[in-house]
Amino acid sequence: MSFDVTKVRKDFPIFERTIRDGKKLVYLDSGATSQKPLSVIEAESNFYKFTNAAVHRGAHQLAEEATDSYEGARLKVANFLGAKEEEIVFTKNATESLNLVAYAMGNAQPGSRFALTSKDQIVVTEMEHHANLIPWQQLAARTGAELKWFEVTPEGRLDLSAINSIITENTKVVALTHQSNVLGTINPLEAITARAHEVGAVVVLDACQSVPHMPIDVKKLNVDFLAFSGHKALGPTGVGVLWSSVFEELPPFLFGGSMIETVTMTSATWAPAPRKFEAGVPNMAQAVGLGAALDYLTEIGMQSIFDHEVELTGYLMNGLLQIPELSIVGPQNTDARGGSVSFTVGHIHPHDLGQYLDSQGVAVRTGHHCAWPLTRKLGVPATTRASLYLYNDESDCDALFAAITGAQKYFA
Amino acid sequence: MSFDVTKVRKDFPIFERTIRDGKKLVYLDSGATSQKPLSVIEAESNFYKFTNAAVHRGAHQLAEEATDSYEGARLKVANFLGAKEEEIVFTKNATESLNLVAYAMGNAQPGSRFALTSKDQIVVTEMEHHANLIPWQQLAARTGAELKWFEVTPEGRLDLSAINSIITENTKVVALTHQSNVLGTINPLEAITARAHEVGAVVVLDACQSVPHMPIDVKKLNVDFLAFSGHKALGPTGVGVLWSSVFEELPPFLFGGSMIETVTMTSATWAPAPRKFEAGVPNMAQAVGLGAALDYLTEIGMQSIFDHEVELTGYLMNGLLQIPELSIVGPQNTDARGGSVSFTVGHIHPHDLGQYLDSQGVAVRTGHHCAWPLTRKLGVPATTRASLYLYNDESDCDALFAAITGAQKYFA
Amino acid sequence: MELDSLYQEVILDHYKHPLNKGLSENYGAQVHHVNPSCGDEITLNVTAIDGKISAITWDGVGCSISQASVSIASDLLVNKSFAEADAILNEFTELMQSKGTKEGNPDVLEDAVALAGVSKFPARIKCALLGWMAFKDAAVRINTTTGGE
Amino acid sequence: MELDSLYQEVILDHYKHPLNKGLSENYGAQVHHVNPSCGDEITLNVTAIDGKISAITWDGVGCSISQASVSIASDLLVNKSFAEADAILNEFTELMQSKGTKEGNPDVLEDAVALAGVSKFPARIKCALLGWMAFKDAAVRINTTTGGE
Ligand SMILES: Cc1ncc(COP(=O)(O)O)c(C=O)c1O
Ligand SMILES: Cc1ncc(COP(=O)(O)O)c(C=O)c1O
Repeated sequence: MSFDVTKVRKDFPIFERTIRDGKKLVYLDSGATSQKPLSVIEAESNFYKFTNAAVHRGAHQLAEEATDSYEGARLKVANFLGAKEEEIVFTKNATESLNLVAYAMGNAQPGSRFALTSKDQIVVTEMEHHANLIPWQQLAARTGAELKWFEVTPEGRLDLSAINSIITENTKVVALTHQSNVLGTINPLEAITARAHEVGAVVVLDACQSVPHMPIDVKKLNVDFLAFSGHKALGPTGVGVLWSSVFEELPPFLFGGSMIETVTMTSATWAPAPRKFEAGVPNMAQAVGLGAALDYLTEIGMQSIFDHEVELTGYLMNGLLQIPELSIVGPQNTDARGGSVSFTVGHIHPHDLGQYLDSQGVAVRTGHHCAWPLTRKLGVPATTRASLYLYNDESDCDALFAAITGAQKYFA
Repeated sequence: MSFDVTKVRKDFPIFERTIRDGKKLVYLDSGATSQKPLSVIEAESNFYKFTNAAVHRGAHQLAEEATDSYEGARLKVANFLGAKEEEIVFTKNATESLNLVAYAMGNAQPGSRFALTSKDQIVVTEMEHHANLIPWQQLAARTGAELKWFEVTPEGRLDLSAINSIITENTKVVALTHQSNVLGTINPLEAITARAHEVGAVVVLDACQSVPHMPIDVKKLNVDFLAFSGHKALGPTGVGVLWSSVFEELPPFLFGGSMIETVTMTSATWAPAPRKFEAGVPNMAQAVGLGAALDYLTEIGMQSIFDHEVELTGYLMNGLLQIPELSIVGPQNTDARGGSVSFTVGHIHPHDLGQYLDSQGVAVRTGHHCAWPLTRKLGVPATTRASLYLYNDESDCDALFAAITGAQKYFA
Repeated sequence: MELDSLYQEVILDHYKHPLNKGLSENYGAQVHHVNPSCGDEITLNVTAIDGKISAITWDGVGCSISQASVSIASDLLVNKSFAEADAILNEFTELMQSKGTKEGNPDVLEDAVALAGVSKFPARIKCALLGWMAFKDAAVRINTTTGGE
Repeated sequence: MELDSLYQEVILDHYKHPLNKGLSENYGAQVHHVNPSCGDEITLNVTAIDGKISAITWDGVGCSISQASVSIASDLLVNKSFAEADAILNEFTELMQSKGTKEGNPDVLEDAVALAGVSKFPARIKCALLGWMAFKDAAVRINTTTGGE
């Protein structure tokens, strides 16, 4: 571990507060949303205090400065991902990013590589978050295309054994998560992207749980779209990202100001990407805040963050497995898995467990984690999830262990 | 005028800065986006500093507090509009709100009151912002429905003389702006909403330029949908509102977490509104900031703000009309018009005029103001627009007058 | 500890030894409700004779609060008229929305007053209401079909 | 005043007395370009003989920067080969993106160096480039059809 977690925590104002009668905040819910360092909070405030104006729209100094800040944030995102500026579109969250792709494909003209008919197929996986499942269900329903999926093995890995019959010549799009928000599993992409591209399908990667936690170079991933949310990556709420190398060919999604080239009463033509996909006055302050978040992460180093989390995940799983009746759902070691660890504890319902943990200052998430089909497949009604980030350390894990043991006594 | 503009300006940090070599900031571009009082900036920062967590998703104290803040903001918006909480949906901006309605109608099952076929008609007006025009063009193109519109008279008013042949038994939706962002015209709604409802059409009101500037009671407006943007109403960027009294009947738009009731691999059912329309982790901090903005506006009083703006608009128009070669586009008096005043100055191109004004610290907007069909109809390639808000006073208008006169000399 | 106001003895008892769990073979109406935020599910059978509720049985998975609450409801509402049940349900709903300011009337709510503490934990109110809302739904169905006879 | 670096005398001259304004009847390629953010429009005719640009005429509405810039371009690029024109265009584009750090080479750019100040006003760069991008587009069309002959 090459950075000092205690020092890192000092950058996050929220850790100065306490929970339920003065208990230390043990925040193990970064998989849902991350906390924010002061530099991010201030980047957003300073935008409003010093340079607030509508970007791209005014010929005055404030508008110039606002445009510089906003486009500067785009450049930061591009650099963070190893991408070009025009490949970065700001959305409101990853959910919008993924819906954008599905709706825009629905808007494609017949014959376009994106257009779907009842002969085509869409491929997802059983471990998708609802945000990367339902948009495709709906696109399938609207176009008559068939929805197919990769199953999840009992170990919490994708079963790729039938890859050639799941991804076929009729597959137009393969949408999958980079890292499961329930299991922590990091999916092997090579086989899937190779097969998808072999049959001419585009690959949409839900990188919500990977971009904030590991070094990413989009050029190496071999995918066509990548989505993530700012708020899970130390950034503000209200901003997401969609990266793509094929934006030029994709029709727009939201229609309105700033995304047009010309407009008459009956028709319109579109500006080039990324503008084509950013209708209306954008989430300027939030994009700027996200830029500051990526600066913060880069300063610490994504590889260090990943290493820290892998080490801490090992510690977490080890400690958890020593608790009687506790079983971890998903990969049982740290190979190709990130810092989201879901588990069940005997007959204690996750909701009750979460409530007890909360009374001890430990914040986790319980339920189906917006991946209901996966929870069902795993044969559990719900799980409890602890998810780690750069500001967590062993003392957080120890607090969790103690609290679980306490819950077992309480509900005995 | 029942409030003190000088005092109001002190609440807005941006007015402490200067423009181009120390000139006072004369901000006359609130029609594009408004400046933010400190209370709004702090509401957003404080959310991150003290209660940041994913709403509706965790059983821990932070998640409870975050949910309280976010739902508290929804209540504030509801109260501000005279609406119920479940009638308020948070979006990213008004553009998304309007696209939401158009796409959700496109998702309606055949036979639903929202479903469109090639026999149906959509009615807009010639003075719509692109955000309330292109989504309807696209819906028309997708469904085969016909797009019709009310024309604009040379005085900048809607020509309602042919109302019964424009809104017919085949009209499914009438979408129009409450107040034009170019002309300042406040449209008379009664005749249109009465006729629309007589034929069973829904009315979608673009209230971007009215909600921030006048008292609004949705119950009295007799419309079915109302959209506005937070950033034009002293609120943060990245948050918009869609109000509707018919949300229960409308299918969802964006699909993902938190908007569902149940999900399997192949199908999903929806939560009740407003959740049905808020997929993913929402723009929590921005909604909270918008709540603070509406508190600020309410504290001053929307009627006082409206009165102030009408009075100042009179002063502005009066002064402008004394400048040789200047002509105002749109209503020439303050009857049923708000504080957006667009004009041309002889042969000086608006872009050049705006640049000169900027050199004097005066921020205006130039161009087609995202209402290109209207600009074309008015027979001008572009206009210059000064738009007022509660923090403007006569000295801002005087600075504008002086700068225009300066520009005339400069480009003579 | 504030947690104890949530997990009263009575609640944990009902959770461990639920009443009327196991679905009856016959019923006037059967409903299935879920709590979308946590995935809890419940199936509830209601039978009525001459406008009086004669039996409530249920099955499902869920947390202690949702299970105890439906157990309590299934015991409390039986042998009541639909109007009486409705009044009890309203009083219970009010208690749940009281944010810890009400204690609940034990004459009306009996064991359900033990759920008063739930009102201080907003995320749990839906758990406590799950079974009651299922009952409400079933009652509507019985009274709008002939299923009640 | 910084504004003077934007509105140089040469620019205002071209604006008031534009060169080659008024479309020729015949042309090798005609293109129509718009600046979506302000609505400025330009139509540009390019004619070439034996790989050399023989005439550029144009018409349009726009601000002083866009009008002056196309006037300058129409004068500067005529009688050049497409390769020469391309080199000039690249040099001009670089100047526009220089954020005020370059002055421009008057031997290559002639009157166009007067537009150097535009590079300090990001919102105006598109205005200055409008005519040049239209020319670029027209050149591509001429060279991919037989329109150039
Ligand atoms: C009348 C009108 N409608 C719609 C919009 C779009 O709002 P936004 O860009 O915030 O989505 C605007 C502002 O740009 C407007 O003035
Ligand atoms: C894997 C995954 N995909 C998608 C999402 C949706 O992200 P958001 O809610 O920010 O749109 C999440 C987080 O909730 C996630 O963990």
